[in-house]
Amino acid sequence: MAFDPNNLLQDRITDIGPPKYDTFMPPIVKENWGKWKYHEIIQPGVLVHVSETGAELFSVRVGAARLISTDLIRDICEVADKYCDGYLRFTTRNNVEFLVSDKNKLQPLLDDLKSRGNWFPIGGTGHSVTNIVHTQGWAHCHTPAIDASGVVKSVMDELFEYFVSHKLPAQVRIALACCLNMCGAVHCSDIAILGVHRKPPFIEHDRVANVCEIPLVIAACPTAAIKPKKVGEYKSVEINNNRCMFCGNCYTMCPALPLADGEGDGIALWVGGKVSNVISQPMFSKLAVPFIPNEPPRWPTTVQTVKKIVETYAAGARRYERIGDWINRIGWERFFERTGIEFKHEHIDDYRLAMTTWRTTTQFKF
Amino acid sequence: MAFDPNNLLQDRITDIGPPKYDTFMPPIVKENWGKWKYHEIIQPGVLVHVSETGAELFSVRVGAARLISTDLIRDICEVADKYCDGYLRFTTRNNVEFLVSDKNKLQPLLDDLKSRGNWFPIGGTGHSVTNIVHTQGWAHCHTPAIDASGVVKSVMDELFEYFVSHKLPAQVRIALACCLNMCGAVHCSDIAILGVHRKPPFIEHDRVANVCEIPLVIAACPTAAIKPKKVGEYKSVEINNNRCMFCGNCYTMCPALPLADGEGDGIALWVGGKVSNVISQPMFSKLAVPFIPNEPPRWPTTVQTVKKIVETYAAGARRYERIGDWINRIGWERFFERTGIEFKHEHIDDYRLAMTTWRTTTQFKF
Amino acid sequence: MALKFKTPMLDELEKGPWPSFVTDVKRMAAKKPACEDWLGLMEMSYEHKEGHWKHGGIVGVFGYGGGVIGRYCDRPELFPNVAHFHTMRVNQPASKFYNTDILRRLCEMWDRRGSGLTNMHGSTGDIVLLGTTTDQLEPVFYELTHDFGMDLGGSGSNLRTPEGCIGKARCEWSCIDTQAIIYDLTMEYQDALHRPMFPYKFKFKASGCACDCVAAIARADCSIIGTWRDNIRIDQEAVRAYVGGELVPHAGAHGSEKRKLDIQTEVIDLCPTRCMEWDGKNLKIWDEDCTRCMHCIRIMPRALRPGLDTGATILVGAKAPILEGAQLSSVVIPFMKMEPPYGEFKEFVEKMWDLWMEEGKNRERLGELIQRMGLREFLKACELTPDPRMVNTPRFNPYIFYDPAEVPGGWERDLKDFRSRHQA
Amino acid sequence: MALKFKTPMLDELEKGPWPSFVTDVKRMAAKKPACEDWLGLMEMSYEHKEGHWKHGGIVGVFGYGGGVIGRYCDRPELFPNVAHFHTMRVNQPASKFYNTDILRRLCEMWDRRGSGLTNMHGSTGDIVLLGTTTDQLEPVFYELTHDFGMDLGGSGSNLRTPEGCIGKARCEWSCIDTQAIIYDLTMEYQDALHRPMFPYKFKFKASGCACDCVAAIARADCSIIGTWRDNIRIDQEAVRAYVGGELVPHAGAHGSEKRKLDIQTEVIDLCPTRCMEWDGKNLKIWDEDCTRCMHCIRIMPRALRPGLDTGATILVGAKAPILEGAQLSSVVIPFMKMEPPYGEFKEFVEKMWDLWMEEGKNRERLGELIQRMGLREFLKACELTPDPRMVNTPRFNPYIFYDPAEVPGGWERDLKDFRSRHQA
Ligand code: SRM
Ligand code: SRM
Ligand code: SRM
Ligand code: SRM
Ligand code: SF4
Ligand code: SF4
Ligand code: SF4
Ligand code: SF4
Ligand code: SF4
Ligand code: SF4
Ligand code: SF4
Ligand code: SF4
Repeated sequence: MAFDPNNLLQDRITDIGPPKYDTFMPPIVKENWGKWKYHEIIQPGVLVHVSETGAELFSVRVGAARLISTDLIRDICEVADKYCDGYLRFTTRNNVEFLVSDKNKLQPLLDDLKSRGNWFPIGGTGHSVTNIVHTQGWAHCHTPAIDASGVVKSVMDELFEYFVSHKLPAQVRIALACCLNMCGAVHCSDIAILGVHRKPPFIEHDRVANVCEIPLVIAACPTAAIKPKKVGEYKSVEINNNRCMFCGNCYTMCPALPLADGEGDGIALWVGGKVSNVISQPMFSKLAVPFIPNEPPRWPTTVQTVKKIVETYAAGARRYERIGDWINRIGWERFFERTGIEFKHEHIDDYRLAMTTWRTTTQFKF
Repeated sequence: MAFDPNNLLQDRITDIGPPKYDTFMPPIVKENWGKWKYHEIIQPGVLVHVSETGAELFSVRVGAARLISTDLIRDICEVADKYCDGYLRFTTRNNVEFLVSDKNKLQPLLDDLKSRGNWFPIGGTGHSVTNIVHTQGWAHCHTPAIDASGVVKSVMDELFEYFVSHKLPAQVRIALACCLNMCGAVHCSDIAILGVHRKPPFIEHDRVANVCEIPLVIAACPTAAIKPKKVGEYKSVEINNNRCMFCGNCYTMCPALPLADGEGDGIALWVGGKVSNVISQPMFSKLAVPFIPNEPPRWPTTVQTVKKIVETYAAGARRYERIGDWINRIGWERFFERTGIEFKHEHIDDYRLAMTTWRTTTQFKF
Repeated sequence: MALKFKTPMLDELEKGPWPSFVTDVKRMAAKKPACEDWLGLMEMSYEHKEGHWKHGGIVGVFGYGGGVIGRYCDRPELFPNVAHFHTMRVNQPASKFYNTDILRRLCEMWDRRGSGLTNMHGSTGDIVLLGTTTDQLEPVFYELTHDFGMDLGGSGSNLRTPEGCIGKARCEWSCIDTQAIIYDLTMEYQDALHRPMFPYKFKFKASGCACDCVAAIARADCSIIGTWRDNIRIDQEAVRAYVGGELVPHAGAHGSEKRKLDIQTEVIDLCPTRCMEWDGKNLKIWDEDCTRCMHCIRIMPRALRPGLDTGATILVGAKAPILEGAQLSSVVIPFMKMEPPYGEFKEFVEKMWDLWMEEGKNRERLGELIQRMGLREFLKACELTPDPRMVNTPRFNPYIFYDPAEVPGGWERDLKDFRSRHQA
Repeated sequence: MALKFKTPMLDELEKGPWPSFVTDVKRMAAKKPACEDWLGLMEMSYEHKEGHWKHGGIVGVFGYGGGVIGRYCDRPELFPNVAHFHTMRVNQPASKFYNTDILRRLCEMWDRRGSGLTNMHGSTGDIVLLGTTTDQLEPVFYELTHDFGMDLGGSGSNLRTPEGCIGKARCEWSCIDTQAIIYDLTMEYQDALHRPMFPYKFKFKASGCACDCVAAIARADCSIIGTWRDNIRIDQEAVRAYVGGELVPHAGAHGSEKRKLDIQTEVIDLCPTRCMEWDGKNLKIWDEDCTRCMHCIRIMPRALRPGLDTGATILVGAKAPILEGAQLSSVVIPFMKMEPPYGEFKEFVEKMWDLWMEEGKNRERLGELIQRMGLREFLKACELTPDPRMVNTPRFNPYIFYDPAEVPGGWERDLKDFRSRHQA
């Protein structure tokens, strides 16, 4: 039966979950499931996986903006139909992978992709800068301090040569989150671009009690900066600005406490995090640059600083060293020296675990 | 003028401080001050320091109980007069060092010391177990959970061969503190013996207000377990036993809250701390055994467990590895396996920095 | 094809080698008024350096407590076509395999009922359909369930859409079947995914090995990471082939030229536990010391393979910074076999949720609850035995909450008796 | 020579190769009734497994707020000779050099006026005279100051008795003159040492090099640790002599047999920064990467020596666990020249104390104050510039307290203006 807006329960289907995982898998994947023996990256962006059965699956990885239109998806489909029997996938970092089971179609696919301007850059494998995991920014969210897509585009344009090559000492994972909620999970990235506010929320006293649950707002503040307060007629709150660190959690709970501010907001850069357990253990990203103003449309200072970090790393690290491993070897004093980034008060932690970050040894480099 | 108890101010001298440091230094030290070129440990307990001037100073280190009588000090003086022109010093770990500037007197000194029974064991240098830094225990303090001197004597008797030799992979520093105040600064020792209480304080409601400042008592509790309470006529406090971790800080502030208890009290053992910045950085000691009952007079379980740790370490560590370095290399899972110590809930931190101690990686050994 | 708004700033983002979302959306704007207004709104955000979306409104489909993010523009008078611009999160097929048929049909539907804009994919893993109006929510849901066999993903204080790495589907290292696990959990816990029952959000992610290609350890309340507990499989001949320069080291990840692998400096010396030895002919691994970090395997994928006694390490508690600071997940089950129907794992999950639902405060993530109550309480509630593999180090602070049950007489004491021994 | 009390348990502690405090005190007990009673009291403690001293009483000498620990027995009826048993802390000469004359005279005095028992020395460094009665406190103080040129050490919320390692007096590695520094500070701050003016105790300790033989980094609120900022001095010939087996490695600390030093595995590979190279003939140190850990120097003391541009690293905040957990000291001044009269250092100390006296709560150690206020506030108050050498790692949590002075318009905002751009 067709959808009837006046009878939602009619013929309603719920809780069916997603299609089973193998619904859209190409036959070669189903046949060689669990039998893959080894792989090789033939060239940046092109992988071959070889099965115990002898089967070979070629995957061609192309960068994508992630914020993509249905037209672009249709373009992708057109390519996949031509060379991949209609099969493709998306990676955990929002790249597209064309899955080629017929070796003869590999080169034509690559040629086709290259012929399409900047829509389908091939790369992102091995020791590269792959796609930037990112979030909504001004495109859709209500709490961002920065845009997401525009910053990502600007940075990737500048780092493009590192996307299409394997020139770096190890993989470099960049992530962006437009506010401290960190939907991009930037807290464990080689380089993290984070939107930050720097002005405490204002309080719209005449709205607070109407649109918010005051006790939840108070509980939301990590530093207990918020107290209930009566302002004239209104039940409202007051904020101790000295205790505010601009996390925006109160705004999440209460629309009457906006923090966004064109002058106040901008970017903090973080470095040296990682997720994998390979050689070294997962690590958090650490503060590199406390603040760079929002510079739309192309955020030149952010872009150049990220580039400087990547290139200083590329010049100084040993093969297999992730950015965090490199810094751990050379020391933070050298990181700041070599990148020319100034070390400031903001770099010194002053939250709950701060004391675990202080230097409790005489071991350091002059 | 002589002391007059009725006129304290007569002829009073104050704030003169200690004798100047060089007052009791032997001439060889004054002459070669800052000119020492190198040293060598000739045999366990015997050092020679050689100066740029060619001068040689021999130091013979002997163990001491630290709790020593004036008679014993006089014995020490007798020896020093005979062989050292009357000069000696104490080390930062409470050993005695006889300072010999005439090489010919070295062997006679050693022979003399050896002839005196167990009074003057020679050792404590290099890769040894040197004297145990310790505190008062039942000898003098009001908050101990254990005795100090008796435990130290028992442990050193058992580890004696490691005091008089250089058999260990590196130096092993053992410290003892009789309560969580840790006057022995055991928190950074290769092995730490710590007196612990396990019963919450009782509250002598009829005394609290008389002998204590209630607000200070409440502020003293790290876990905020203490609240003011009126008990009958008395202003007093109540303690939430579930929040008490037996630190004794409230007792420090208030004699009406005693915690000492023959059955409750005992020893926790900690391992892997260090102070020096050599190779690895200073480290805190970590919990090895949460609790061993008080077993006076010779604390056999404590003694045997310490010995087991030392000998497992001696068997497994590489040269220059302090206990903490050894454990960091082999992993805590192996430490518990090899020493046979059981891993229990108590080992898992649950205080303020607890989350920094959890295993946030898949890297571990089965 | 002149658009309604000038976008001089956005136009700058059409330059450069990386794909341009601006060019893409402009192309759509010709046929989709929502896209046209969205571009205008974005341009205004670029001018103001401030976003122009209102604080989220609560919208959704009937009977579900999540899956839709309500969104309204704060200048509807200027941009009426994005006045409502709600997101629908559609649960992706595990590991995001598609065929062109399903994608084309989804596009057709979204052109018809939504903005034509998407995120492929959201950070959690969903297909994110970006921007539609309230009246379209039910029809989209109806089409998804009826015509696509698809369903909404999670949002709010729900189970969130689980996701895994590509796993055995295309990876030779996977020690667990990530797709099957993710699908099974998603299906088993549909109710939790669609109806808020938790104190806050809850995420599962599964990676087939310690490389953790879905970043499970950093962003899942429960991280399932494949591993093995027997020995690394070694093909000694292939090792020699790497050393001899016949095979490309690291599968070409740092260049596909053939070169002799310097096995000592590139493998042995980088092994975090130094548990390997190379005598010029044979590679020896002291597996009892191996922490399965994957380094040697990734450098010589044709010579080394994970063991055969495979399963998963279960870790819990990862989350972003809000409220109590970011956390990585911590090991709570060092090893567990992961075979359908995953009964042992689900028993664990349910004990964990029971604890969290009972003790968790509003908006307290599992990791924060564990921080607050202590790992000890968590282990007790989940009936897990403490193990040194759960900690990087035992405690160094001496504030131990001894269990009164283990103390003779518990917390009881006799003051009179005490004072008979000790005068006050 | 039968003693008043049977001590069967203590007697067990007369056995064994380590010096026995029981044997020692028994010997004294024959002539000192306090020692006799003390043994009886100890035996009773061993029986009860509980100490028998009352909570400390406040006693002292006139005009001083410290230096004496009041102590009363909780069974004076049984042990009248230790009914009062106060400790006097006597400030040791720096590095604890003595001659027999001063020691003998001290012993004579203490036999006459006290128990005859001592600690040589207390954990902080004092000569601890263990056990006397209230009426003896002033006479002892009088004799100390008049006849011995000695003074009391610290206790209570005072500066505590400073102490250092043996330093240049007998150690070839000392980069600072620990005795002179300790003596100078002790004399300069006599008032702080004797009269409570602080929120809590405060300790200085000075070690001549990174070996830190006085454990300054673990137990001093202000730790002064010698270092250098030029190059390690190398005698290449002596290096070769170690490698050739002519000199005993590690100065004999692990055995005095001559053996060839395996310089690669024992030195180069253990250097924490791997900043050394040995080509079979010469040792090269990349000093710019050296963290001055002392390892290479201690293994080859006849070949390597610290540099000549010496000074100290200043660290602050170490303490035992009470209240907020144990802390090690943290670097706040990476390098400072330490030459008399130490003006720059004392300026720093006084700024630090001003802050602490102003902001510190009752019983809050400096380290805890810094924990509470943040290192940033401490640096500001002491007019120190932030430096990466002060941290092991920059912050990883994003909760940054941005300074309004650096934000255009500070914290001010115009709500009306905002709402003109954004509808609510
Ligand atoms: C396709 C993808 C999985 C998926 O389900 O989509 C994937 C696929 C592979 N990863 Fe990955 N990884 C993928 C995301 C990740 C992530 C997650 C992330 O970045 O958010 C990580 C953790 C990142 C981190 O540590 O911060 C990740 C850390 C690794 C590593 C560890 C590298 C390291 O130095 O730490 C390896 C091993 C290696 O490459 O040497 C690895 C290896 C591989 C291999 C070689 C596995 C195999 O045998 O097939 C695959 C090809 C690698 C390549 O691109 O060079 N994969 N890999 C993901 C591609 C993302 C992309 O489009 O760029
Ligand atoms: C005499 C004394 C200084 C004093 O002012 O009294 C001293 C003297 C020396 N120390 Fe020390 N250290 C002394 C306490 C310490 C302490 C403090 C403590 O234990 O409380 C430490 C830090 C302990 C720690 O890290 O936990 C200490 C860590 C070192 C080290 C670092 C060893 C390491 O592996 O970490 C060295 C270098 C070495 O021995 O290789 C060292 C080296 C030395 C040298 C070789 C220095 C020299 O060139 O003269 C001296 C003889 C060492 C020996 O005994 O083998 N000294 N040394 C202290 C003797 C204590 C005792 O009676 O046993
Ligand atoms: C759409 C998405 C970002 C994206 O562009 O991909 C997203 C968007 C939002 N997230 Fe998120 N989060 C998204 C993945 C994440 C992730 C990553 C992940 O799941 O792997 C994280 C970090 C991991 C974690 O869960 O901790 C994440 C951590 C948060 C937080 C902080 C939670 C915390 O405990 O610290 C918030 C704040 C909150 O819940 O109030 C949050 C809140 C939000 C809200 C709902 C804004 C809010 O304050 O209510 C955002 C709605 C944006 C919009 O208008 O569309 N979002 N959010 C991601 C979901 C898409 C999907 O379903 O696939
Ligand atoms: C005598 C001595 C132990 C010994 O046997 O050597 C000692 C004995 C006492 N200490 Fe201590 N402390 C002694 C060195 C230390 C040290 C070590 C050091 O100074 O290097 C520490 C650790 C370092 C530090 O300062 O943190 C130390 C940390 C404490 C603490 C915990 C302070 C903290 O902030 O955590 C307390 C508790 C208090 O202050 O209330 C304490 C309190 C005490 C009191 C006064 C008991 C009390 O609760 O009031 C003890 C008196 C015992 C008695 O009756 O004789 N004592 N105390 C040491 C002083 C002798 C001397 O002057 O040379
Ligand atoms: S990171 Fe913040 S601003 Fe960006 S999408 Fe997530 S919640 Fe919104
Ligand atoms: S922005 Fe964060 S810190 Fe500031 S008041 Fe709001 S919740 Fe508190
Ligand atoms: S450690 Fe505790 S019991 Fe021992 S001397 Fe210090 S304060 Fe007293
Ligand atoms: S012993 Fe410690 S934790 Fe227990 S009530 Fe007293 S101060 Fe609090
Ligand atoms: S996590 Fe492991 S199994 Fe999964 S895709 Fe990455 S390398 Fe393969
Ligand atoms: S997997 Fe890692 S730990 Fe195990 S042998 Fe290989 S490199 Fe070493
Ligand atoms: S700290 Fe350094 S200078 Fe002082 S005695 Fe020890 S080794 Fe010598
Ligand atoms: S002092 Fe330490 S860091 Fe410096 S060269 Fe020697 S071993 Fe290396």
